[in-house]
Amino acid sequence: MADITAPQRRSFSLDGLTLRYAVLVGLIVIASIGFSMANENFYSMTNIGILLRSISVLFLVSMGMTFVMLTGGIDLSVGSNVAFSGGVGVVTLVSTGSPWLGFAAAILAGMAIGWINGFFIGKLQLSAFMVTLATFAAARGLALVIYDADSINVHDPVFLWLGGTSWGNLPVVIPFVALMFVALSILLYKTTFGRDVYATGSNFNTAFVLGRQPGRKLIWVYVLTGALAGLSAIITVGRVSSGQPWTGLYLEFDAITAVILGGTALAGGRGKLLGTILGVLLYGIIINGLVLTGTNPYLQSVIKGAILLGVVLLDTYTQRGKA
Amino acid sequence: MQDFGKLFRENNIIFVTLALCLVFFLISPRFLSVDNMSAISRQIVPIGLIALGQFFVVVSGNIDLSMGMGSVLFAIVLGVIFGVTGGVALGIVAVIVFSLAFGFVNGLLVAKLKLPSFIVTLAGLFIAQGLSGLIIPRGQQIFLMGGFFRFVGAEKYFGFYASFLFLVALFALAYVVYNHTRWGAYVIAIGNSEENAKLAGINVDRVKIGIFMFSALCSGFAGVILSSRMGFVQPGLDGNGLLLDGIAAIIIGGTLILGGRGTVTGAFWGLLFIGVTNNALNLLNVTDVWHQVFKGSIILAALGANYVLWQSRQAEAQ
Amino acid sequence: MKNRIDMKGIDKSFFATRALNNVDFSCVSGEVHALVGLNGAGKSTLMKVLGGVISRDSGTIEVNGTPVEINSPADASAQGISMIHQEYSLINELTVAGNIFLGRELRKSGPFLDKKEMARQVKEQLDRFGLDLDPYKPIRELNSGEKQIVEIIRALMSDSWLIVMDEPTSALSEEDKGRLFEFIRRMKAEGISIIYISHHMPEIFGIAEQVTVMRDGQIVLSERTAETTEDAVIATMTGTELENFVKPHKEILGEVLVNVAGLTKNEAYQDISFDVHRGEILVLTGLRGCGAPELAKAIFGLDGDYNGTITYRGAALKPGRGPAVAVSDGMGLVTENRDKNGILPQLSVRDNIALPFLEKSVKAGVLDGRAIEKVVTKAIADTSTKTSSPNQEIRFLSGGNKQKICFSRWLDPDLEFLILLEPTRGIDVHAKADIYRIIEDLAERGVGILILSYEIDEVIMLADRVITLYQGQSVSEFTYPNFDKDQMLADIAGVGQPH
Amino acid sequence: MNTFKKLTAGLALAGSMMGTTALAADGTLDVVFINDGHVAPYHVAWLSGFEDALKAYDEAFDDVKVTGRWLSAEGSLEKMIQQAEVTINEKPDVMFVNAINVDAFEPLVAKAQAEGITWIAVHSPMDSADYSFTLGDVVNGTNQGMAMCALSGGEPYKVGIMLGQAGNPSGEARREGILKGISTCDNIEVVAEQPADWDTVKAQSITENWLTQFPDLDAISGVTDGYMYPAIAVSQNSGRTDIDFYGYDGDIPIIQQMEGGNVKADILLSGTREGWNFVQMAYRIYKGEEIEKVYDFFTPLVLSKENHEIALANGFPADVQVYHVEDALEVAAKGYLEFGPDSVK
Repeated sequence: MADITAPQRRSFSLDGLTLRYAVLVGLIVIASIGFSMANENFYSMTNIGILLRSISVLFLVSMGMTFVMLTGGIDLSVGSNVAFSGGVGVVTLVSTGSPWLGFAAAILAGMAIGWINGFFIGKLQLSAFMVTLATFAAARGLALVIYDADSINVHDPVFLWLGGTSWGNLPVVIPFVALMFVALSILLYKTTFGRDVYATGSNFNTAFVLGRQPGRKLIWVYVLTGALAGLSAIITVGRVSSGQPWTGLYLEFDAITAVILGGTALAGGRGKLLGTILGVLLYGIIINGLVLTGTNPYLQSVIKGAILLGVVLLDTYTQRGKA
Repeated sequence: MQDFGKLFRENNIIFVTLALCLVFFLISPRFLSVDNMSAISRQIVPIGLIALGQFFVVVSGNIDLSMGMGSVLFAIVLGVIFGVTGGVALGIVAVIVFSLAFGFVNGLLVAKLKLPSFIVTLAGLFIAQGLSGLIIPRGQQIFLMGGFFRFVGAEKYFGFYASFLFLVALFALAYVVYNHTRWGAYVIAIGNSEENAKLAGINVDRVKIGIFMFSALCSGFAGVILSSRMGFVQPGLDGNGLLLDGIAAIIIGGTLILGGRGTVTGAFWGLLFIGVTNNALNLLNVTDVWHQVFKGSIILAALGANYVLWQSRQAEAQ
Repeated sequence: MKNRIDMKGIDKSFFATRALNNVDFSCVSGEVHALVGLNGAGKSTLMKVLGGVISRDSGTIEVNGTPVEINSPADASAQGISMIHQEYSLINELTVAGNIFLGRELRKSGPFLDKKEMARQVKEQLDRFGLDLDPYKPIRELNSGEKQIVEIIRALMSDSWLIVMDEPTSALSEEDKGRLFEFIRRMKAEGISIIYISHHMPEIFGIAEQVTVMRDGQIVLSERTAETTEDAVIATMTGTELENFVKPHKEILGEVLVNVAGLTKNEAYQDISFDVHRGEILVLTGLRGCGAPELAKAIFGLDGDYNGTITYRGAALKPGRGPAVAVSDGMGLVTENRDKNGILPQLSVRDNIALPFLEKSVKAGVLDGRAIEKVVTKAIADTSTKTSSPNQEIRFLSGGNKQKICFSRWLDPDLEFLILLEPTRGIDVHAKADIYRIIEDLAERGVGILILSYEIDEVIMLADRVITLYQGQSVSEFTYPNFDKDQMLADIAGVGQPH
Repeated sequence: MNTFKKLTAGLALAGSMMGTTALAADGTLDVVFINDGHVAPYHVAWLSGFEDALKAYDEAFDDVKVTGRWLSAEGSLEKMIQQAEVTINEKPDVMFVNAINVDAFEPLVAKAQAEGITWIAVHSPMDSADYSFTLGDVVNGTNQGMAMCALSGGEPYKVGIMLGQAGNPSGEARREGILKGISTCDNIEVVAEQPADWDTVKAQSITENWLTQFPDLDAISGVTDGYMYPAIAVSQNSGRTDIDFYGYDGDIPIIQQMEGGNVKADILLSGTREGWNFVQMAYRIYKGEEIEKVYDFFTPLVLSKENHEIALANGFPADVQVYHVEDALEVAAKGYLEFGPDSVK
């Protein structure tokens, strides 16, 4: 696929990555100023709360996608997996009455899909794009089967707590996402596993020869992404007080876009969670602002595409300058 | 026996598809009825066009995610031109020009600026989706009435739909281009090693741009056929399903997603495989909700099978 | 008609190093001219000048007596000069004929390829040289020897009359070698001229008319093969020694760390047995294709497909147990191909060094940055690696510094056995001296070291013991200080082996 | 949970009182319409009717500045909730919300009312909402089903029904009605029911499959006219001119195919009309007019005159209000005027 055969882009050095973050912060500031001029409500605490809550799931999924893309892979199945694991969680909740069993079931279900991806990609060395394209269809199908294509209303306050509760203007999911960010940062930067994720993406062969078992690490990366999809499912169910078979549709495209915006290389080995956070934030602000200004949904698509292309073009432009 | 083994490995998709047909036939004899075959042949046309464009892109080591939504966009270009001027020919010309231009931009960004095709065409996907709604004022539907659209949508020759014959002709053309012209050899060469292709004096950038233009053109044809068949166009149709089916078809047909290898006949059989699967799931009264599960599992199984065959070929080579 | 090429007074310097010093070299059509010399003697620089890959500082190149300008590979091929590299520039998925005509295809009227005609022409060429190869076969189904033939035919069909072959037999089976030599003889008969870079004395004296030996950028011998001997050629090859490194004298007293007994893998190595003691540096040497890298892979657990036993620290090793087990057992490997499986290009120097022993720097489940920093700083200092900071991405470093980092990974005190494949391939003299020192230090510490080296000076400088290999067989063994360099060269080069 | 409900209920009460007073005071009327989608032909007509009406009302009345906008959730419940939240924070005067899932919006209704926003639940009634705007989907569906009974001619009659997205309240209600209507006779067999997710492409492939699967299919019924376009086109293209169509929405191009064509019955909603009715309703609320808590949009059955006679002869209830094609087209094209500024002057 493109991420492997594409000619080695002479991509940014560490400075380049910092530059990318500066660009993102700049764009975030510009977008915020623009939207706040168009609408004085943009900067209200309430709106910021809404904004953050609406992208909380994208935060989680994109952080998982960052791990995957750092290994040079891709996971098209996350959106479907959110629907599937949510279905398993809700059905477990409904049939056992225990929210905790429901949580566990959702996360395990997410991990199961992740494991299938990981097995085919890490163990059999098949293309991540194709494998996750297959699970993209299969997980969505399983979600429809579990729900029998219908939604299931959820009333359990414990199950809904994470996605549905707010402390004042602050949805509880935000500190939770922040916590996950810290936890995943520790995992990525402070553990051997995290180093191995980079090593796997940077040079699979070397990582193998050095005894880092990159194939096995790949399986765990996809399992991790699956677990995050399961968590996202719990948040989504809490947010909409029901389990929905069509939830998370094309979420993976949003996540991939955000991760690319955040400067993670498609070929793997380079990128940071901070970049992904900025990418999601920029993306979320733009979507939020476009809703506030009542922008035509078609124009929103064009803007999304233009930003993606623009940021990547900006990269090549700045590198040309340096080279 | 060994010859048969080799024959099987190299054409496994043909055997798998035929076996699948047999199974479906045993479950439901109506499967092999003329009507049903004709329905399958009809349904695969838009997927097949996307798959054909995608085939060259993937063999060259790239991917074009923009062409599912692209076909919706091009259908709407046709609709708008037809709606405004009433001219069918003008509409078709507009689709051809517009799709070639779209592909040219994709190709230019990939070839000249060395951007990964994945990112370029992901952005292209969003832009196509957006444009499809913006160029029709207020998103109204436009009706496509008249002989041409009826012809594209319904005309049959020798019991085959004209659109299917067109697809077959295009596949035949692609077969010839891929196997019997310089261009085809260059696509393979680029997919194997851009470096070596350059060493051999091939103008790699030009070939790449051409590949993306061809992909967009195929997608333009898909748009025309899709809209003629429905009798109207409107924005907001979901072209991504078409794209994913198209990619699945060529991969199942033995095209290497990493590029460099693939056959047109394999892609065609992969397309039949997808078409037969889609059709049979309906015909066998598989509940709608199970469709995706089956489809995903079948793709996964096909990937696994290819892996096993690849392993055995490695073993044989040793 | 007879063609000849004359390179006269060629000079080439890289910074302070004089790579070519007033070299005169000629080649006449219908002959094989063998070019011999140790690594770094200037052979490949000379050929790159001829091929237009690098420019010369002074001197002239004449074709049939007329001076010509060769400033690019295109110029060279316009003069009929082609190079066959060890890494082929073929397209795997295209056919033999498709590759030979790539970029200059024949067409029927219209855009259609004339595959039949292309195949016919290829077939004609193949027949002319008595080769049997299906022009319609895809390259991926060919073995190395056949691929080489395709490369050569491609060169011949683009009107080349001078073909440079760089160690063409290193990856070939016996059968393919026979085919290649037959092919070369036929080419000679057709008036083709071949510059043949090799160290295999039987090959050279089997097919070459002229042999030229280079040393330190100069030509030290150029004779008709009929008028010289294998031993005479070997004697002239020996060059200057690396002066800023002196091997400390020592005696190996350590116990046996690794024992290899009767190791055999078809087509790669046969019945190899040796011991490596703690603190000993054992060097395997030979020519490319001698089987040593495959042997190293088997010991490191990358390849389990062999017969015989490998014992490590007194216990038999499970074949193909994988590098993870090897590393946790205290084994290390520095591979011969830095870029393919030696470095992690986008990662920092720190990550590249710390990776294999990361688990040791974990405190309470979390990496201890300070512990890593300590290891890395020490490793950088011990290897005198030049990097602006440990945060520097490794791909921006020079080859020598990259290689030092590949070493500095293994400085961990728990390392017991280190395998080094071509430890100084493609790096400069200063870095070499540093690397030799690192190797000695490790041995001093009691690490058993197994080295594969193709550079005879390096072998002699580093080894406590040397085993020479020729085509997968061990030929002779030398123990420090009883090294007979000429004998070693002769054993490696297969002197005395049947032509 | 209980305390939570009490609290929100209390807030809602306070909010709605404040709302009515605040609304009339400032001379502006801001209306937001959050819809579940924006791509189906019905949606398009609906949204543009809404836009046009806003403009017309703003121009017609000098004493009030009428503003508004529509948002599309593009079929995603999460998106719809986000849009509702953002909108509530904007504090418009009136919100029309076509909820994808009613239960999920209960907390937001309370929140909106606490902010003084009038919440109008669209298509699926909500007890907590200030008003509900309904279509009588069950009744309409029943009428469609009964029309099918009356026009099927008593012979065995096979029909396939295309449903909305699973779980969608409007779609479910329409399905319920259609099945109820069909059950009044015993010659009709429902051979297939499949959700087409409001998607015309999906409707196209479903039609194709049905035509092969059921060579003796007599009719296709659908819960939206959006399905009828591809269904009619595909049937005609396959030479199956004998298939009857039963639509729902009152799209003009579909009604046009009733006279002597294969479209047998339709439900006259007319998206344009509905969009205009929204703005009229918002304006009447602004003016402090009394309107019923559940506002039922008038949606008659459409039949051609001759078919109506046949139907009546076959026992179709005479008390069901039926528009004939000409009247229906009139209403579909100009019916919105009924809700224009003049209607409230």
